[in-house]
Amino acid sequence: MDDEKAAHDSGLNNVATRRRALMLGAIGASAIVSVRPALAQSAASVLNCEIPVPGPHGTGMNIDAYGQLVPRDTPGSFPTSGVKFTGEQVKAAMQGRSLPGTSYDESQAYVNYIRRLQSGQSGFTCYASLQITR
Amino acid sequence: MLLVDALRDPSSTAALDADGWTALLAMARAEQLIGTLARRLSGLPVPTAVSEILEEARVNAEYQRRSALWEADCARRALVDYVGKVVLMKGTAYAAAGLMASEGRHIGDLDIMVARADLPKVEAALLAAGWEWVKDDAYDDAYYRDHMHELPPLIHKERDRMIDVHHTILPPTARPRPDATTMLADAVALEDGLYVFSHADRAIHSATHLLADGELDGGLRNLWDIHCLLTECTQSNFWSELQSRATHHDLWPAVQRAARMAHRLYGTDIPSGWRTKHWRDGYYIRRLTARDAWGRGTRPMLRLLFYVRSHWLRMPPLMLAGHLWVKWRKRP
Amino acid sequence: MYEFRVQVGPAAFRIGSAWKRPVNELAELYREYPTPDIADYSVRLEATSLIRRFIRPSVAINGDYILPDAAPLPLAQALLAAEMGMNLQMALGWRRHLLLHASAVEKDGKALIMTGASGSGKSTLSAMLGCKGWRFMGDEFVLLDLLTGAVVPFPRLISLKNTSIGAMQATALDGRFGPLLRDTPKGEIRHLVPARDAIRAMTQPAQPALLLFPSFGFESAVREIAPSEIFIRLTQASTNYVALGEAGFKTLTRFINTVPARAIDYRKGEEAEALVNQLWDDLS
Amino acid sequence: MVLLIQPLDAMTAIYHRRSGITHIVSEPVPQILHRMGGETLTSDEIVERLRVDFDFEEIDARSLITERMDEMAALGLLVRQHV
Repeated sequence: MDDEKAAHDSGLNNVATRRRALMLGAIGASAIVSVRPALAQSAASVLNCEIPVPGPHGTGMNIDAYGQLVPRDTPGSFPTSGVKFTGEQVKAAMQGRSLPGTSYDESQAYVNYIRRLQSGQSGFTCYASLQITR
Repeated sequence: MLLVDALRDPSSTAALDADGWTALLAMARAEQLIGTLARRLSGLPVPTAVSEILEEARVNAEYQRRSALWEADCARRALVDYVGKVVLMKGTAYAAAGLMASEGRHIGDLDIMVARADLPKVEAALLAAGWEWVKDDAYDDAYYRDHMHELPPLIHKERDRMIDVHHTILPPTARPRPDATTMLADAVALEDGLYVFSHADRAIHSATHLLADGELDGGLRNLWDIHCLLTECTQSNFWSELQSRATHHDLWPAVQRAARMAHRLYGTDIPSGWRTKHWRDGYYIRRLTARDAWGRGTRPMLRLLFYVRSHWLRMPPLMLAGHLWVKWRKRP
Repeated sequence: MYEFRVQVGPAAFRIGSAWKRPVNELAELYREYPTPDIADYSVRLEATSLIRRFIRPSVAINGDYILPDAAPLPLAQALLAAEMGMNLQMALGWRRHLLLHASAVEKDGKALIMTGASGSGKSTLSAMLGCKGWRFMGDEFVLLDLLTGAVVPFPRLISLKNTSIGAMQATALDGRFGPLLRDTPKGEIRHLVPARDAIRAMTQPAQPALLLFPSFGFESAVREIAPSEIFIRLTQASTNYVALGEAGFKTLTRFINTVPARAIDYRKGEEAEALVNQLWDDLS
Repeated sequence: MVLLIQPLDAMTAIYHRRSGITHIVSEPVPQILHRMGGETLTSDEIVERLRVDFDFEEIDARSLITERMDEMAALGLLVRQHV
């Protein structure tokens, strides 16, 4: 406990002894970021992963330019077949290249879909790992 | 089975050779019982390599416990203005109440139960505190709301942790109809203002979770919970209380079978009148112990049978056909 | 199930395979490593279906710890599948040290650690330095002892990718390379067995002395990095920082307080080597 | 001790024992924590205490401090007392 207390006290005293200007931040700007588990980081580099577009939750639906799942007949949307893209392909697409077998606009829509993936959805772990290793 | 023997009688591991240990550890990981095994074996002489693995399991169990209790506290703070009872369920409840079942236990998502009429209020409070829907699928959502005993799962956008909000312990479509109102009314308060089920209801929920709800995946861990919950009761009227409450909730067959299986596999001390023989118990036990030395599931036909049974139990036949149809059609 | 066991640093693996060939390849490449009796982790290379065991065989990576999005690999890349499986067990299971996604080499009992995104060259640099008077400690994971802060070696096979294969073939000894794996998800891959001395010394830790963040493809330069950036980057380079709780925090803060760090940019291996030597000499 | 605190540069790393979560915070979060000690204070009182050691823009000071405290409370680093 002693060294913990020391770490605690020295930490706070260092930032607090001399009189100086204090930054209070700005309204609406966060002063705290919390560290999240980064198992993701390893997923892409450790394992070959893949992302279905769309996952099972969107089978039979189209994807619009914003990456949202929409009914098949929605104008301006792109058909999907649940094709799986590898982490490396998605990574390249996020840097501007098109996903294999897709047009530029189609690729953009698919990438937007991938960006909207949430934890629990198929492909999320893979996507999360790409964000970190980029 | 190696894993069952080690949990039931930790000193039996003294006879294991290197391959036996490797198999035991693989099985325990596959059944998410490695942390429990580590607790059971603490203080016993084991090979150095094994003690390092068990220590790792203890560290991990401690992490899961810390995260689970913190998540419960986050939910408590989000629901501080809600006047009804918020009841913790399963692993988090055992940890919060300091029960034996929580020792080394793997704890995943947070499960809570509230009064059914209050679901919209609770949902709104959680959404306001940073939880979000996991799925944006209209079919699944409607399915949950119409037929399930819980809200569609929510995930916290900062902490990436899931919460399941229940209003009873079984889907309304299942045949037994537990009395959720009584369960809530009898739930006991913890120091921080959250609740856990009464002792008997905890055992009943655990047995229901094992037998009336699932396909027995991870069943050995579930059964270990039941063993602990039944072992930890010391009140003389516990067993009669358990039987009458289980009967009231329409769940006496499940509780009885769970108790029998805990007795047969883990040597749980149950009343002698409960130790009857049932030919079907053998199938359950074979399903629970279907695991090989590499941690792989075995007995595929039996697994399939229990999978179908789990859906059968939850839904009337016509609805089941509709559900499986939709699920099948949605396969990519 | 065919079986192969291997000890890499503090971790013992058991690899099961539905096919014989991967086990033979592993036994050949890991011939200088000890064989453990009790395994910390099991990895299973299984057929994705009964048909895929025989026709266009496809390897699913399973084991004690698995990832839901894992993609299967063709049987010709089974060696890669085994390596991925072992790495995954470490990434998801290891709790005995603070695990950083980084490479490390040692000289005079002190360790140089290199970390960065894939493509930064950290793996190739560690392999190259391992042929030039440094002891190779690992190209994928660096393990920091929770009590002493020392770097514990994890010298698994070095996984060379694409252009680094040719570079290392010119540097390293013949007879220490695995088969060339073409068209893998990461391009061409060829495994290199670390130097015999590095394998023999795989139980000997070293105190960390320098942390580098290399970036490949930029004009040669050395930059300072703010401690808060180092802290955040290392938490994101660690797969078990959060799970270790207080021990992770203390180990990481001690590391940041005691180990100087720099970012280096380079375009050629020789440039990187010169920068490393210069920074290393400046330490003393 | 509830928190382990490690100043880094303009940012400070804080390990929160109970949750096991590490927060990277900027000013004035560590200063607020230090001035509070273990006491229960209003945001006005905290502004007063900070004023003893620091110079800062008086405009919006109270609302900025309150916003930081809300943020800390949302993460469970502080507990809001209802009066």
